[in-house]
Amino acid sequence: MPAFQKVLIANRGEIAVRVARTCRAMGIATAAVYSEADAHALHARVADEAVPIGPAEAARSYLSIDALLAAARRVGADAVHPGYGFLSQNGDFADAVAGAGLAFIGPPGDVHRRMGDKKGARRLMAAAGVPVVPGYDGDDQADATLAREAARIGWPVMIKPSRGGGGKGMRAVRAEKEFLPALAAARREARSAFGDDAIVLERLLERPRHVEVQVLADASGQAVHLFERECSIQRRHQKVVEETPSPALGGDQRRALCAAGVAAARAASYVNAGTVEFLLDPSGEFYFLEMNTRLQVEHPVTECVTGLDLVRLQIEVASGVPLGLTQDAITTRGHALECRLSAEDPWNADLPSPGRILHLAPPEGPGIRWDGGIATGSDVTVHYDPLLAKLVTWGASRDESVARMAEALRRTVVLGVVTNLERLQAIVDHPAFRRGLLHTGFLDEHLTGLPRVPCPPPEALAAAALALSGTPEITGGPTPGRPSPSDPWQTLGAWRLG
Amino acid sequence: MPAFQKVLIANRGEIAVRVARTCRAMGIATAAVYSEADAHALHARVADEAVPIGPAEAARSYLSIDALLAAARRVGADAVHPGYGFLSQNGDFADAVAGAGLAFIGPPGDVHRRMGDKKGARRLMAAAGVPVVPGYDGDDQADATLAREAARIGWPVMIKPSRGGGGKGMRAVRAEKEFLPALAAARREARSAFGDDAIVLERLLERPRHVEVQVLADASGQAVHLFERECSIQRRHQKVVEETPSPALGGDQRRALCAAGVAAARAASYVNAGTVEFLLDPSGEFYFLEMNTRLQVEHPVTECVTGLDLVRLQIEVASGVPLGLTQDAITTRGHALECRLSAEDPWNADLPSPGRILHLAPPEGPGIRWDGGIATGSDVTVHYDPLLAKLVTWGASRDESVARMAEALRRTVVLGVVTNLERLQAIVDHPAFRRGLLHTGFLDEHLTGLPRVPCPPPEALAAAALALSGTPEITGGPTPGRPSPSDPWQTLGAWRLG
Amino acid sequence: MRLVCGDETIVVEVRETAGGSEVTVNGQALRLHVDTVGPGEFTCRQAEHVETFHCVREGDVVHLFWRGRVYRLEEETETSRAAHRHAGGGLEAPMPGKVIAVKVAPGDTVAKGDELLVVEAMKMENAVRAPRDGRVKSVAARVGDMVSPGVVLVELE
Amino acid sequence: MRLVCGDETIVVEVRETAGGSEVTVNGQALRLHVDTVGPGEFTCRQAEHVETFHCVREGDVVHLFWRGRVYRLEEETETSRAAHRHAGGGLEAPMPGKVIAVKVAPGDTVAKGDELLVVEAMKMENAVRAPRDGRVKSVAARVGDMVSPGVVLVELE
Repeated sequence: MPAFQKVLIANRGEIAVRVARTCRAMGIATAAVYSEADAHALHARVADEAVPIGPAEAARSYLSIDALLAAARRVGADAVHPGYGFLSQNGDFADAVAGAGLAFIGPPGDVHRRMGDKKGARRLMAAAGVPVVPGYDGDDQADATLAREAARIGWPVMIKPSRGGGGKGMRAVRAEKEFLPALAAARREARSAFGDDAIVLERLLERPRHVEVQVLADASGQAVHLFERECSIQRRHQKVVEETPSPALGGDQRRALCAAGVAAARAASYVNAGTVEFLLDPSGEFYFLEMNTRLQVEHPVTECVTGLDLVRLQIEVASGVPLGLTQDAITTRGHALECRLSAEDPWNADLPSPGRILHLAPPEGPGIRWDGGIATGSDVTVHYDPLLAKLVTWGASRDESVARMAEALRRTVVLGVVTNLERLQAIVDHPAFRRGLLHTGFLDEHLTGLPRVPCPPPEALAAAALALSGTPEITGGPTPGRPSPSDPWQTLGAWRLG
Repeated sequence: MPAFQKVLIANRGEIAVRVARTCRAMGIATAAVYSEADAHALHARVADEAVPIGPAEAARSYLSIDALLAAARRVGADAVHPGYGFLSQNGDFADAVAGAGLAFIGPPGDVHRRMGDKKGARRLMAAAGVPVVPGYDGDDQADATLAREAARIGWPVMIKPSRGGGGKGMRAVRAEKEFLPALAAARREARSAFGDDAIVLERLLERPRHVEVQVLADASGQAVHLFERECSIQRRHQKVVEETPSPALGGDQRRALCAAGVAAARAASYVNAGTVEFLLDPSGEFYFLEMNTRLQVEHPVTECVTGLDLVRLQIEVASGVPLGLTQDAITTRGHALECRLSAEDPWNADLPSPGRILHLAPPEGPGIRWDGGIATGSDVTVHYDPLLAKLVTWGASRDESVARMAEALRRTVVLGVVTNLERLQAIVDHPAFRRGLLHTGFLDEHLTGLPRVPCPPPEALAAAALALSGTPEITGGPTPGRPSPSDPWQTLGAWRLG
Repeated sequence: MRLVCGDETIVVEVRETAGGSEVTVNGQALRLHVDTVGPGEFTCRQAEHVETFHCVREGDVVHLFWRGRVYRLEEETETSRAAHRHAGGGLEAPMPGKVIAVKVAPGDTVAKGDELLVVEAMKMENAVRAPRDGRVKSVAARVGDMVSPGVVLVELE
Repeated sequence: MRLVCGDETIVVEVRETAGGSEVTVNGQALRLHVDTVGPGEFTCRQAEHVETFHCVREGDVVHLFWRGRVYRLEEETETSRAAHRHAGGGLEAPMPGKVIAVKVAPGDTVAKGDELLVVEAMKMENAVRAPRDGRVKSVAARVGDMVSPGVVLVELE
């Protein structure tokens, strides 16, 4: 008998698609939710049912606990998967789901609150002997107090929403005079994204790597790690490229880091899948950064090297099954790399680039995984995160997975919206990336500007003109008086043009 | 520096596509070849170059050594990958390639001849202590001799072309009076497919399993195995579903079988990747069947559980690099399953079903691999093998990979030609298959007839009618006077019909 | 439209109304909404239930993929009716392919199950066998001919 | 057709001849064959060389994927020329989004780099900053407005 009868997926985009796939493989029915802007979205099509939950604005749809619970009741779901982002780390949501008699596929509300409050989490970790970055995690949130503490910590200082994750609302401040405007902007973004504007300050480490440990714990207190991921390639504090294993860690260091991850999970009385993020100093010291109490965007790289399905494990833990997995049984093979393909314009300050996906052809082949949230015809709107898809490659070695990624990125076709494809190509092709010499300022150091795309070569222009101006040689044409969008003769066939 | 500068891929369909992918990832340029029937085929598009080699008839194109060598010279290739089928096991071709100063990505000609002659191979194996099925492997090929030997072996008897593989030309004969017509048909098919009509006879074992060992050897005599595959699900001696590990083997048996595979490779002085096929008796005895001196169709399941890229290994061995892989370094993880999707009509005696692929939507998702040779618009012709694509799933356990396959098969959309999709679904859903109770007569025992497809449910008919008769709500329509096959407004968009 | 599925003919009617399209299947009214996702790909919604299906038309033939199954439907027109009548006549090629052997000549007596000719396609040989005892009236194929289904190769008296 | 790519305008001409199509790019003749593979997907052959490319048209805009790169070309027409002239005027929204803060009013003096207003899209805030010192002539946006590129939000004197 499956763990649940029907899971409501309280999210959108690629993660909703990905969760539905595992549910389906487990024999669990799925119900998607969608806002008015997403009525035609891919995630609302791959589930068995789809329920409208409100207008485009996230606060009134994907962030509305009431709308989501009403949808769960309407379809008769017995569990809710929150995905990442939105309400995934919201303790009130987890409690409300449990209060409605449904299983929440993630930690209970108090765990979210304990770790979601970065102030408290920092204190808890320090008490458990897990090193934390020097900073301020006090309850006094007055602007003046924060400004004074920032000055005490010393510039540059990182402003972080105490709630939330994914880099949203984070601001690095390098001089005192920039502090208050940055604080105001960070608070606004935090309020909009997470509904809470409390702030934590931390010293900005120089050239650190971002490494994180995937942990998994059950309700009985059993906790294991699924090794680390390195996510140092970031832009505006948003991860862009992630990999595992980290090219920076030796065997002893990896063991110490992963042990710290498990210690952090134990200290948090953690349940379900979670991620403990650390900064790794060039000296080799690592510091607790925060704990993400949900599935990470970059979880596929861990799946590729461990062979485990994290969503399945999440569902099993949430259904009350004790963790069948011992630490010794978890091993890794090879190396996996993930690139986040986003509707962002790399030639224009990475500004969002909404529009319609006019043509989509993801790369295929052995060792290539495409976790996408779009299809040809999808609208990419301004309302939500610009992530379109995650391209993941696996290889027996880092060289192999990187070479495979470089090749796959040259076969990744998304037309209609501007994407960061060329930046991803530039990253993966960069000699420093190839050598694994990463840090969170990698993009600012190596890839600030992206050369403008030159004009296409003459043969490309000629080919495009032929493609667009040709008349079909073999075609019956649509039947008169019966416009048929799916008539193959209208769309397919051997149009011989040359 | 890559192993080669440019590889000519002397094949077509999915294997040509798959070989091109690894070459590309290794930084090796590729040249495809195509017959007149394949001018628009997928394999001729994914390579860097494509060379016409003759008319549709295979004997004058894909089986023409002269045409292939001319193509290799024309593009300046320094290596040739033969794929499977066609000339892949033809020693003359291997010699001709080597004689032209190019590397043949496979064993040298004498190895092909040694093992391709099933008569000699049987004798060689028997001498090396590898058990062979009771049968006749003599040089006297007179009809009368063969009929007499068949009677001596005892009915039922298997007629096998001494050359070739893939089940082509094989005939099971259950009574004396059927022998001569079956022999004539087998000879005709063997001549057409392999250019040689010598025959081997073997006793037909009852309810055997087909298990095979993937081996890999370098020119210095180093040989390793990559564990076994079970390919018991067959129709007309053609494998339909393959998996690894075999659900039939315990640890000791697996070790013995794999050791016999390596012993066979050593006895054959084998070089490059090859497969030693065995029949596994219900009693647990196994018998050498034949050795396939090329990449197998079903190699992806081995890649999924070992994490190794067999085409890469083939290329490395062919370039003269010593095998870097020790037996201890080769381990397996989880279970992988492959289904062969073919243009065959399961409701009409599995007759070939040529036509045009009007619509293709392969399943995607974690743990799913699609090795396809077709695209929307591809023509499936009568000239070649009906294999369209291989759907491969991986899981931490057999249950998981089978469940994933069952789900993926329900999302495998190929419209335009009749395929064996429903048979694959029936196999994977069958209780005996789920329990791993396989033998080569599985399909005849459990799945002789496939229930006719009933009429679609009313909502499906209604939906189809709406899909086909609807008029677009949002569309600009094609620009008058400029018929544009790629105008997105003609093919995409939110046509709201309901 | 009239859709033929096996022996059944089903009448599906789409009426455009002010409130949208109304569909009836053999007179039964259904409430559902269909959206085009891309070429050949659609979604169908009935209340909360949503599913993706695939559908293309090729002349009078409608190819439909619905809940894991492929259906081949024919739209009933004069052309398709004529094609139907044609079936069940003489002995046709089972699939497109090349005739590689002709075993009978006009006037021969054959028994049910006898091989009449052999067609090769996709490297497999397929025998065309006598469906009953009888005498060969005509043979319309020669070795080497490319033949297609719908073409009568052998007629029995 | 005249294709605009950055500052360049390239003239591509296709002529139908008895032997097939002939293409010239800025007068240079090219021999190549293009076949349609599916919607938006094509192959281009030049002698043995074959490659797949992708191309769709959206109004006057041609989206082209060629050898791993995406190109956005504009077909030069009167409409597109007018749109070009429009660029470089007042301060426009950098992308479609919602105005979440307006920091200036008509008559304000601003210095180069000052934040004029903030547009939020896809959960990121993006400041529209003064490109030079000046005085605000007009402000056309209010907090809460949905704005699009091409719409002038602030004019500087």
